[in-house]
Amino acid sequence: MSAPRLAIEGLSVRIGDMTVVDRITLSIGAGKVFGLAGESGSGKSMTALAAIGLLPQGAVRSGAARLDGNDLFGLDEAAMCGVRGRHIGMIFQEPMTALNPVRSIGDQVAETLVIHAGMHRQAARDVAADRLDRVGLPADRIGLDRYPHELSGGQRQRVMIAQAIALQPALLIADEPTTALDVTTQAGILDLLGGLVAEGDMSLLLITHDLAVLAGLSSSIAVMKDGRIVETGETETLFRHHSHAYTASLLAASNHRPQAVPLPDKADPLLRIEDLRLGYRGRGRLFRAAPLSEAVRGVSLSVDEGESVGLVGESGCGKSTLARAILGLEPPRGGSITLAGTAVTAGQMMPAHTRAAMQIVFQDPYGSFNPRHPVERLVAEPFHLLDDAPTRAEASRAVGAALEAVGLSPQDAGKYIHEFSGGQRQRIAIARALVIRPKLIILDEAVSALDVSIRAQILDLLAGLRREFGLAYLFISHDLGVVRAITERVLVMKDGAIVESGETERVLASPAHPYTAELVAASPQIPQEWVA
Amino acid sequence: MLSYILSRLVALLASLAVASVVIFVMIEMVPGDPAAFMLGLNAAPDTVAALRAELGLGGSPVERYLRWVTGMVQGDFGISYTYQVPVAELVAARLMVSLPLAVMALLLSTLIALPVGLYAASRRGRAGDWSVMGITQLGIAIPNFWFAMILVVIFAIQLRWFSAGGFPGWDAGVLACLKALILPAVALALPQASILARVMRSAVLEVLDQDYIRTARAKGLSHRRTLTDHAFRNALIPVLTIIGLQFSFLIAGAIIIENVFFLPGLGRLVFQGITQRDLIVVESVVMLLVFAVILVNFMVDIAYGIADPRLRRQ
Amino acid sequence: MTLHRTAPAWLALAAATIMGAQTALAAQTSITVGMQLEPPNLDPTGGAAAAIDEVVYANVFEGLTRYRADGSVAPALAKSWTISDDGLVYSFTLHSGVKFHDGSAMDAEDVKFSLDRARAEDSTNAQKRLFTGIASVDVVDPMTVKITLSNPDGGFITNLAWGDAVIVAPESIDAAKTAPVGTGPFTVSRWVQGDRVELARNPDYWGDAVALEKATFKFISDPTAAFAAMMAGDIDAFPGYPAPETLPQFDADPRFRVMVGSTEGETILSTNNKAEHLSDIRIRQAIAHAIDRQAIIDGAMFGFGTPIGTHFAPHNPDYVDLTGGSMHDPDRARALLKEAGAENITLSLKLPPPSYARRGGEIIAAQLREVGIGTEIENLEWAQWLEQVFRGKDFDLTIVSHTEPMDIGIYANPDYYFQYDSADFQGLINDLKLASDPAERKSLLQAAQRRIADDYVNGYLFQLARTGVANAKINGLWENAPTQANDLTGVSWSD
Amino acid sequence: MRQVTSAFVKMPTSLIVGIMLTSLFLVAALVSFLWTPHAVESLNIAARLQPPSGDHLLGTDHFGRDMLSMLMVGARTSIAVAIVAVGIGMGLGVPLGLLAAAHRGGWLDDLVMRGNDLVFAFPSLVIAILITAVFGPSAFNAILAIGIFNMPVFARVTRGSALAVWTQDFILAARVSGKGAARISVEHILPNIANVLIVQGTIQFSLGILAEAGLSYVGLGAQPPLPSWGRMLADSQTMISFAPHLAVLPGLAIIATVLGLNLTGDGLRDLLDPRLRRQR
Repeated sequence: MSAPRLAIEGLSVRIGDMTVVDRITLSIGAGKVFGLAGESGSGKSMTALAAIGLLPQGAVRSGAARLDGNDLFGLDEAAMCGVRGRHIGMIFQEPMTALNPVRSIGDQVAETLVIHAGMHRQAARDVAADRLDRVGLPADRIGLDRYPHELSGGQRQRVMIAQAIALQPALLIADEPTTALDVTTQAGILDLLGGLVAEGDMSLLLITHDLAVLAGLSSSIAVMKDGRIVETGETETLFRHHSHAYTASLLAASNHRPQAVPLPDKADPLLRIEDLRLGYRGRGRLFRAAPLSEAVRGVSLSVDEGESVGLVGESGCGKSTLARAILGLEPPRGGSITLAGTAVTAGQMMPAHTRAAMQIVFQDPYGSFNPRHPVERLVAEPFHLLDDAPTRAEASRAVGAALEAVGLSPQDAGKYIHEFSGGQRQRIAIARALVIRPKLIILDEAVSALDVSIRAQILDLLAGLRREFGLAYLFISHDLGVVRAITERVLVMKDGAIVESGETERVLASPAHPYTAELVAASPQIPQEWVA
Repeated sequence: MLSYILSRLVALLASLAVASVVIFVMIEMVPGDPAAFMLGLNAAPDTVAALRAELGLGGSPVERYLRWVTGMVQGDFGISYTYQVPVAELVAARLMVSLPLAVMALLLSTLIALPVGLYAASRRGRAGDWSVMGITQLGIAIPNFWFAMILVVIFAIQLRWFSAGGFPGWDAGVLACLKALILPAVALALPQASILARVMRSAVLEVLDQDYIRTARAKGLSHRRTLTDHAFRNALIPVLTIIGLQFSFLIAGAIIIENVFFLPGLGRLVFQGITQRDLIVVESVVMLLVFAVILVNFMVDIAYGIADPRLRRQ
Repeated sequence: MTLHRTAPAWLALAAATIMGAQTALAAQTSITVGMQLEPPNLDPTGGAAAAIDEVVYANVFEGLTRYRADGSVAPALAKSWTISDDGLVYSFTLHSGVKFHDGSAMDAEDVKFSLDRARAEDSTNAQKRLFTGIASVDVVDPMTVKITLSNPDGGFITNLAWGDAVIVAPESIDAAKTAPVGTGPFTVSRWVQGDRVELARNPDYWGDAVALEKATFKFISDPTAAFAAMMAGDIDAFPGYPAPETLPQFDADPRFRVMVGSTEGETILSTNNKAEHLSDIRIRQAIAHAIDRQAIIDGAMFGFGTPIGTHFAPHNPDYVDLTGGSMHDPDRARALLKEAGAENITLSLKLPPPSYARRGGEIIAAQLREVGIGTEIENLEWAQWLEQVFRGKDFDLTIVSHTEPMDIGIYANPDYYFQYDSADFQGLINDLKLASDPAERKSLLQAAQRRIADDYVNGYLFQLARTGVANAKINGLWENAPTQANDLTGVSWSD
Repeated sequence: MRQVTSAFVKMPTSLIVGIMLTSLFLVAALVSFLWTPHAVESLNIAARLQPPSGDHLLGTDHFGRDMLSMLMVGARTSIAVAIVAVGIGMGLGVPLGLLAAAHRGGWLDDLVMRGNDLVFAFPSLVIAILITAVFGPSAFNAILAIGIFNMPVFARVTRGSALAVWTQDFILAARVSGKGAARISVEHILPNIANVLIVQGTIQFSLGILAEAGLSYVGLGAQPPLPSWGRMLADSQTMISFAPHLAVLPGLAIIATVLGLNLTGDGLRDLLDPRLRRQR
């Protein structure tokens, strides 16, 4: 057997006195896809950066790495520059920012060729056109002179891949290449990556937090936790016969479904939306009418009291705009919204008690709180909506109770938000939403930014609260798995309209609309029989 | 694009119109009668009246404003009270000193600041960075009139490499003129270069944190090449803003510097105009300076478009 | 007094430079002369600024008579003249063969035109008063002019020596402000506004040829810049040099020559005699005793200046030294203030730009504070000073140098800005106007000097010195400033 | 708590040096109210232009005044003018910036920003000269002139940082809680841009010192007998060759103060910017 394509032996990475990667060893065969899985902070990205010598300043690595038997760590910076891009290509998570905004895509792909192959710019651009064509961006459709901002996220990720494979490297490292993308786009990129490996001799190191992504693509997997590889093996074997408890919990969490909440027998309609149209006129220019962009075109839906309804769709489909309109933050251009019989109108005219009937939890646990205020003040903010605002002591008690309800301690009220982890922050966000006992909580991608294990806990919490307080949820998400786990009914939204709705299980199991079918098909799945 | 430029032009004209009113009102408030000033202390009242009529100081403020603005639109800025020559001529002559000075200072500061800022950023946290940051801090803190004075003492009085000031006029040869402008341009450029170098450094550092820099490195570009090929152009965008803003500071600084080096420039003209109550000159020069700043910022906007393709389609 | 002529800067500049004619060696025939202020225009008959005369007087324009370096008046375009017995009719005989720079001949018609223009109703001549005594100007023949006065005037010949009385030609007068055409030994070859005026030798000059071929007046207002320019050798001579504190340095440097001369500038602490406290002579006297003249001369002028006790130039033969009446005596000042019941008063002190005023003001403020008078200093530009102080009379104290020769007559005008109204004094001046006997004039002048000193009208500080610096190789510059001029006709370089 | 302690432990060198320099002059200014080595009003022409000695630690000026005392009282003038001017700029500029940000994209925003651009377009020194031509030179008018040009700086900085805060989810949460733009601006925006404003305030403070020096240098600032660094410098620069300390000392005082303030501003930025803190 020939030497492995990439062999990492006893690699450690230290930043200051923290060990972020701890003596890991792995090897990737030629022409294989190797999956490196783990939650955030597990050290998987650091491993990749250490391998190509791009660790952040202050990070120190030890151990050894060999590419096709050649030592990498012994090379000096200049020699390493000759390896990067030529023998090892790398792509990153965030296609929106990973490309230089001021240079055309053709030039950026060609640059790899210019610096390594010493090609002339024009010759390099010809090759670049070929590579872009290979990743699905034919020059007649997407010109070489286009700039990154003119492309969609998926297209940008394809440009990234094109420049990484421009010189047909021996190894391609992909660090969360699809995490920022919609599911259908993700499927396309994963297909492309798989195809690139299949058609040549290239190996792929695929780093992801999503085990489901690896299930269909990689030949072997290593699972990382706290800087160590806790388990490694052939993909199917690992899924079927994982030996480490962490792998087990990870798998369990990614498929977690909280206990179902019994629906009330007879529920009154809580939220009713009729033929809602949203959008805004852009700013007019001289001699030109302001353009109208319509984000929501004629949506009707209803949510009953105590019901949990999912709203799925890809980015830009209008689901967040819809959520803002329900909250009375966005004036409708047509149609109506009523909440518990009262019309929702945007602006200050909206009666406080109507506002008080609904609250929202956002996706980003970091941006949801004013970092200058203590938790008590943050959670108490909605009291502003009550006509008879509670006294300080009452408010303080209510905040304490809300914190307890979400699994935190009333003592946490005096702390500031930066003292909490992401999962805890999301609990505080829920406590804030809960504190004035609304009837409806809108959860806007509320668990999307969380690691699977934390996500499972929050889903449990949401289910428990619903049972306890009889809340209704409008659960907005792009993740079908989560929607399936927590909603009874689902609405599928595309281009500002709802294309399909119905019971969650039914819709996801046998979609009626082709778009729903596409979504379901594109969602990476771990084969049932592997985890059964 | 055309309608974009047109709407920008309308905004530009509106700014100019408002600026002209503001300037006129300010000038109207300045006490002191140009005619009385010109004739001195024991001039008879009828002499002063005769001169007032000759200078066109009569009429209501509104009339005078309209006369001024319509004149300006037609390129007629009036006749200087003190010099008795057309203001346009006077300004044109002074511009031949001030403009090269401003351009020289701007070029000097930019040419020094950008590489220095880039260098400091690339040596972040190391001795090179520290010394650049220290020197630029000092450069910002030194009042430019004080610096100018030191320059004169060293290079004109002690070493006698340059003359202490003055301007020979362009017919004396381009080289002689450039030589006369070197010390003033250096004095003007020092604080500008210091500020610019710092802005450049932090802009480059900001850019270096961006994902696409990591992409470039992953492609195999060396650290140095990443800086020049990727970081530089992106960092230029915030730097351009500052260059635009600095233009106005440059003009203000030039007034003092022109006085220190007794250069016959616009700054000295306006300063002199105020003390001699040659208000028609002051009005026109201030208007011109405001116009220049607005114009420069307009050009900076267009330069953005060149530097940043994201802004091109607006 | 004219505004500009009161400014010491201007005054100082008003250096006259007559030099003994000397044949320059081939080496150097051009000179660069520094001036603090730039002339607003170049027509001495249409503007008040001293800087105009400082460029064109004797160089570009000539009058019938002219001042010389020693202050005496000599014939210029007029070869000779006769005066009628009653002192009313003056007959001038002109030099023949005099040509203006444009080639036209200068004759009696031009003289008549110039004088009639200066005294006309709509004249903008800043010194119209010089010509108010003229009843008529008549052309007798091309080379003879007869001027008839309405009253005898002993100073008429001197009046005609002023820069405002130069002879101009009707053909070229419209352009005189920017392209002056005179009869002098230099023509204006170029004026770079804001920077310099260049003169070139007039090859067709009627009089003695001048040594210089080219002269440049360069305008440098900032004293520091003037110092630097002089030190760096950019300027060959700076007759009205504005930074007296640096003179010892030039003195010690063999490359330079320092010139200290006298001017007609009485520098006074002008006092508003009608202001609230200051109408009381005891308070004015207290101020006079509070002032230490030598400290002011040392502190503000670095020792250059002569103490005066009244409004009269010390170099004048009729001068009386009255400084004894207002000796520095703080105790006396305090006693007077107590007597007047004016302890702890505060007066406004408005200062024009020249450094004698600004520096002197700070010193005077400190000296007044010593005796219990507070001051509020306000620094003004000339335009503001003119408006507020001179015209508006809205001030208590100000410092200014009165640079007109023999201007004690201003005290006879009760509307003059310091508002001194004394019938006694007005009588003296009236008598003086009519008196022609030298002895009588002398005694009247001395009585007038005593009168204002005894009334403590103003605080009399010092006679402004004229300080100049020049390259040591330059000869023929004026040391004193009998009038505002930089006469270059006698200037030359020695090798 | 963790961040606070680590902040103190990792106090940037620039901040330490900056605070030391700044407080040196602040203390000098404060002390000058109570005591100066010699009275700055009393002139002693006989004792002028003395080099440093035991009696006059920094020598005397051309009027025989004690340089140390002059510098101390001059610090007071410079600092007072700069502080009040920055106060005016902040007091007007910050509300304007908040207003513009709250109505981003609206006509009010346009009006405020266009007005800002217009003020920026005026050459500051010329306007300062005009102001003093109208009202006469004084410390007050210097403050006015400097203050006016501080306003758009603060408005712009405030608007820029406020806009970033407005996009945060917690603002949406506050709006869901029914809070209006004014209340949100005060409760949420202001505390979150305070860092930036403090840093900018320090920078503007230093620029104010420089501007005051510049105005006094051309004679438009504080009037005598009140000492001011800029005027001390202007008054004595012709004497630089035989009494260099007269021009050099006030120049150094200006440089040191401005340097101190800028270093403080830089240090504060490093200390307060959580992004930079993470990188350090």
